[in-house]
Amino acid sequence: MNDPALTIFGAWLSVGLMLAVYSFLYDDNPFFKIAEHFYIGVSVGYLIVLSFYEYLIKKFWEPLQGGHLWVLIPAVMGLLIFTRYFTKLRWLSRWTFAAVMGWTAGVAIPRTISQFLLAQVDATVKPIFTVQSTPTGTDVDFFINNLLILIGVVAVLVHFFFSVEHRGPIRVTARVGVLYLMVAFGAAFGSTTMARMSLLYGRAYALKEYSSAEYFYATPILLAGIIVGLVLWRQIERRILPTRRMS
Amino acid sequence: MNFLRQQFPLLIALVTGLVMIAQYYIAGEYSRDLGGKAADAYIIIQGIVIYLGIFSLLHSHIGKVTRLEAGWGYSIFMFLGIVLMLVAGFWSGGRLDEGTPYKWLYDNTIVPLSATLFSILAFFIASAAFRAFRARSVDATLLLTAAVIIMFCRVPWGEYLAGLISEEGGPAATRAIARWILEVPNVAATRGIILGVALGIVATSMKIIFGIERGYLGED
Amino acid sequence: MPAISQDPLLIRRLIFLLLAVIVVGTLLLPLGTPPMVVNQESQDFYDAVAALKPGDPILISFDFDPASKPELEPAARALLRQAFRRRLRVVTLGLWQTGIGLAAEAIEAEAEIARSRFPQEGENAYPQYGKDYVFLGWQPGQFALIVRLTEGIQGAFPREFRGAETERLPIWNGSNGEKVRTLGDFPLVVTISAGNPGIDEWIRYGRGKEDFPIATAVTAVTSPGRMPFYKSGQIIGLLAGMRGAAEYEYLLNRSEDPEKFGVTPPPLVAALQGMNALSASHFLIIGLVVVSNIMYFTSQRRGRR
Amino acid sequence: MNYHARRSIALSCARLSARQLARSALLCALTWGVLLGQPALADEAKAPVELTQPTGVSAGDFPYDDGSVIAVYWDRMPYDAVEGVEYRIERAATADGPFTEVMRVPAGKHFMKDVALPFWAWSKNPDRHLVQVPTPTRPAEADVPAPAADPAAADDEAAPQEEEGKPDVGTTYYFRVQPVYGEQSGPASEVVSAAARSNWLALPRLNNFVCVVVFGGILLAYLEYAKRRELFLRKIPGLVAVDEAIGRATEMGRPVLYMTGRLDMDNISTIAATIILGEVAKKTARFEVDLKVPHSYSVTMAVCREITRNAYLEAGRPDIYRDDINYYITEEQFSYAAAVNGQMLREKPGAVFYMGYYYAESLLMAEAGATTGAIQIAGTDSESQLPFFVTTCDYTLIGEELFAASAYLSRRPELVGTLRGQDLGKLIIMIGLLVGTAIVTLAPLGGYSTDWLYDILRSS
Repeated sequence: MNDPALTIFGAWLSVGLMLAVYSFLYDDNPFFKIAEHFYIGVSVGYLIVLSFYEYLIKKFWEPLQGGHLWVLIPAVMGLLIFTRYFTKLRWLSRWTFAAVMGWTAGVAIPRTISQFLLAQVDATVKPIFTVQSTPTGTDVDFFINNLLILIGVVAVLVHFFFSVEHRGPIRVTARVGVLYLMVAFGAAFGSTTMARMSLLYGRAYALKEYSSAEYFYATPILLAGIIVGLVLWRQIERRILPTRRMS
Repeated sequence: MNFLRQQFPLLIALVTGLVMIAQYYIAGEYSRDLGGKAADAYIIIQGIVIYLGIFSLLHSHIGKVTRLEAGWGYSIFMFLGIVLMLVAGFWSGGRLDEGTPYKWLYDNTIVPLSATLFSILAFFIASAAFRAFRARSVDATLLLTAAVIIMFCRVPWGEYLAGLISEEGGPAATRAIARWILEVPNVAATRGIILGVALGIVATSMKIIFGIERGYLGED
Repeated sequence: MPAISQDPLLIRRLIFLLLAVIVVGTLLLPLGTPPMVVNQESQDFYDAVAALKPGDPILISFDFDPASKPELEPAARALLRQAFRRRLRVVTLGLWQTGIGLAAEAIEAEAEIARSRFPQEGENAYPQYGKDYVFLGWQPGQFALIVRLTEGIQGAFPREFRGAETERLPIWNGSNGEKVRTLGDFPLVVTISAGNPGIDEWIRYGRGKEDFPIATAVTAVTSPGRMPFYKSGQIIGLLAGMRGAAEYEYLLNRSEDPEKFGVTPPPLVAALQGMNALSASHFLIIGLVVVSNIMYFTSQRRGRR
Repeated sequence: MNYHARRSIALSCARLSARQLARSALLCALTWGVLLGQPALADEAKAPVELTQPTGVSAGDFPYDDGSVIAVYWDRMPYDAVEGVEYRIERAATADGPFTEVMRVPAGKHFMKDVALPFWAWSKNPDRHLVQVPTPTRPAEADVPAPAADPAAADDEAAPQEEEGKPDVGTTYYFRVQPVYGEQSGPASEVVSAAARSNWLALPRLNNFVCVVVFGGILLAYLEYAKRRELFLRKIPGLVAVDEAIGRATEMGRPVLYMTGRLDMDNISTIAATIILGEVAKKTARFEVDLKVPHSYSVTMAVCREITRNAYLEAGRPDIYRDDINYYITEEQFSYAAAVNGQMLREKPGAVFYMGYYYAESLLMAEAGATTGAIQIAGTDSESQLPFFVTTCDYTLIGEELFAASAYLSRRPELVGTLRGQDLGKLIIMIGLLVGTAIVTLAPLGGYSTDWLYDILRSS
């Protein structure tokens, strides 16, 4: 499989698929839909193979053969889910769902309280100022950011407090909470932009690599191909299927 | 019969939930064994759920093709993808080492497709930046201002330029604003959200254990 | 609004084209790598790994898929490079099925580079699979797998990715006779996290049961939301997106020392060389937002008159 | 739980001893060397210290674990103040030995107060040394055959993971402690013995348990209370904007577009979105505006048809209800967004609603909606999409406001009760934050310790 011909073929395949996806920027079109469906297909195929070897063999079949008969219990429970497809038996699947949801809920409660509640409250409870006596007198250190964080956390909680009408000081506090939220959303906004641009750079880099002579100019040739394809598709759509887009 | 359909599942949820809560507060080897076995059981069930998902996906696409629904032709490409991957995967014995057909197909289909699908969002952000991101209120103005500062100060050339403009402190002074946004208002607001979400998770989980929330059981 | 927005599709496609030209342009121009400033959270990430002693175990979880490859793979590579050059015992696994191929490739590639650092044969060769590093592979269950790991690692993966019995691998045994049995026995756990399951699940389901230090490399999208965990000490090091990875690469390249770490391999540049394109595209977005809002306000003012 | 504490102590011990040695050497060199100009005097710092036999030595199982640690205790000794002194802890299988060194810790460190356990579960004695010695695993490592290079070779031995590698609980081990100072070593203590055992109650997690009980009690009480009488909920401003948006669409004679999110009916955001759809549908029926609800899941579509039909019935306009108000597009993310975009460009809706959970497609749709000049209202708990909704929509319900809106509209006791229960939880947190901050700021002024407060808030 380290054949150079296969490497070049692989490059053409990836470039073709990438450009088919990018054709969505022009409009939704058959090339994009083919690529999208093909993607679902290969992902599912990949998952079947991976779970067969990693899960079915290693986690279930071999322990079973090694004498761990208890794995049959969850396996049977798992199979009960398939009773969803039979109207008369579908209630059996409820047992499995109940066990799964019960387990998830039971596991989540103490761990959420530990890490999302106690640890976060612990990190917010910090001194706002400290006083230290030095040889020359007393030194007061203000930790203004600790105070700002405390105000922010409380204000955001007040904003999401639904038991009292937002009037007077509560209204002001809730408003402060919204302003904090907006700054945080701004940070998220900027970071999301950064993430998307990184992905674009990654693809541009790959397309640049594949446009070299080493890969028989996959990118420029396939780019031209896709453009021609899109033009043809537009023509066909206009002439043969003039009503489709109106439906 | 009605008990097995209606109450018994709720009893299962109650018992599993309470046992798992109790397991957290009990130390020692037996608790560890129980926790490990229970998690293994969950993992085994989840593995089967994966096959259920695959099954229902195939089911719906087979239906599309046999009934010749709109866009059935695209479903063919989905099946093509599955078959290619299965052949390559089992041929390679599930080994993802360099040089196996499985890895070759993974590298040349899944990797480019999944990366490209998400990279097109970069273009939509650019277009929305020009056409839709408006400072239409005080809130949105604050949001956009923070976003612009973060975008400018989180890239190296932005930091460099900021260093040229600001006279004292150089890049450090300008970066300090971006750092402050991330470390103070952002931390406060997200912490508030996390605390709220935590209460929500705990409340939903309690309702599941005590049988108040039973939407997951589906209809009869 | 001015006439320019009369044809929404045209203006939209023009912007698409502009972005493509800018990104490809910065890629083709030989600009070199920009000056880097290292943020505290990236420095902490580097320091967290650097503080480990040779022979200490480290757990690395590959919780991403190819969709976030440009952001997270450079960080993963750099982390493996640092872990191997410090001669740690590297235990790896993945929670995202589609990322397993990337993970397997990265681990092998970096192990190979590590082998070229210290040309030793036989007993002393480093790293050896099963003794110095192992890839446990993938199991379904997502967060449940983390819960399982807190109760025992070897039972969670009866066999590692290549098929050997996990329990019998020598990698679990430390030099002082202590044995790695649960997550709590690791002096450092690192997750390369793109979403769910990822850093939040490692904190909640992992740290919620057993106390262990976590460092993480996350996508830029999720990075601001993880700051409260960094500030509270629940995360001891944080790499934010491609920028964070570039800072980390910079720190690693700078600290290469043939005396300490053997033959220096070619420097890591995957994220660093993207910084120009990232800067340029950000400037474009900022420009578009500013211009469009100026247009919006002038048109509104005109409307009011 | 305390594994990290244990580990960090073990780690710091190695690091500290090295650093301390270096520091003491440096200090000597500086003070003596510089002052007297005789660097050779560095040796004099190593003046012999009287290393007496450590007293009060005892050993016992370390609590709250699975038996992986045995604790060895002894008193603070006079030479704990001398830098460079170390304690050697030795272990043996019998009282007579042979003893082998298992740990070496610097003097002046590792007291009971240094263990990260809360005050209700641990006595923080500052004058008692404590070292946590890992229990050997069973069977002894030496007995295990070296792992075969060929994994298949070990196949026939069934289930090795059952017993192997677990701490050897129940077996008695013997310990003694000996002070050392460079080459000099003091007399070893008397021999003490202990066996590790697997403990039961994780007492340090009591604070967590109290939280579960308190919050569970509050929640259940409110759920019960909400069934009996109507509970107050404040107005949600976003819902006022709904009226305005539909009114605008009516004036302009344009349709209203409503999206229920990109997740199926089993998600709570989708459920909230369908409840709000009922309210919107009532208004569109009253105003006789076209309502359009594109779907990506057939189950959600079926549920929404039912909800819409009921809403039109309630509004007294069953005559204008049509099944095709709700229609199916596709499950595929981007194809769905493209189809909705096309519809927006063609029909130019007067109002667009985005309720429920969204992924990246939200940006495409919200952009198209903004450019067609529709009034847009969003409501989502999808954190990553909220910034885009805020900048492209006229009104956004943020996170919990979406659920609150659905509770406010539906008045279902289980929704209202949950919301009020969570509110009380938030109130407790807010008071805790304010009081806690006051305590940790003011208590040190009076010389009081605040460790107990951080113990109460300890997460594990």
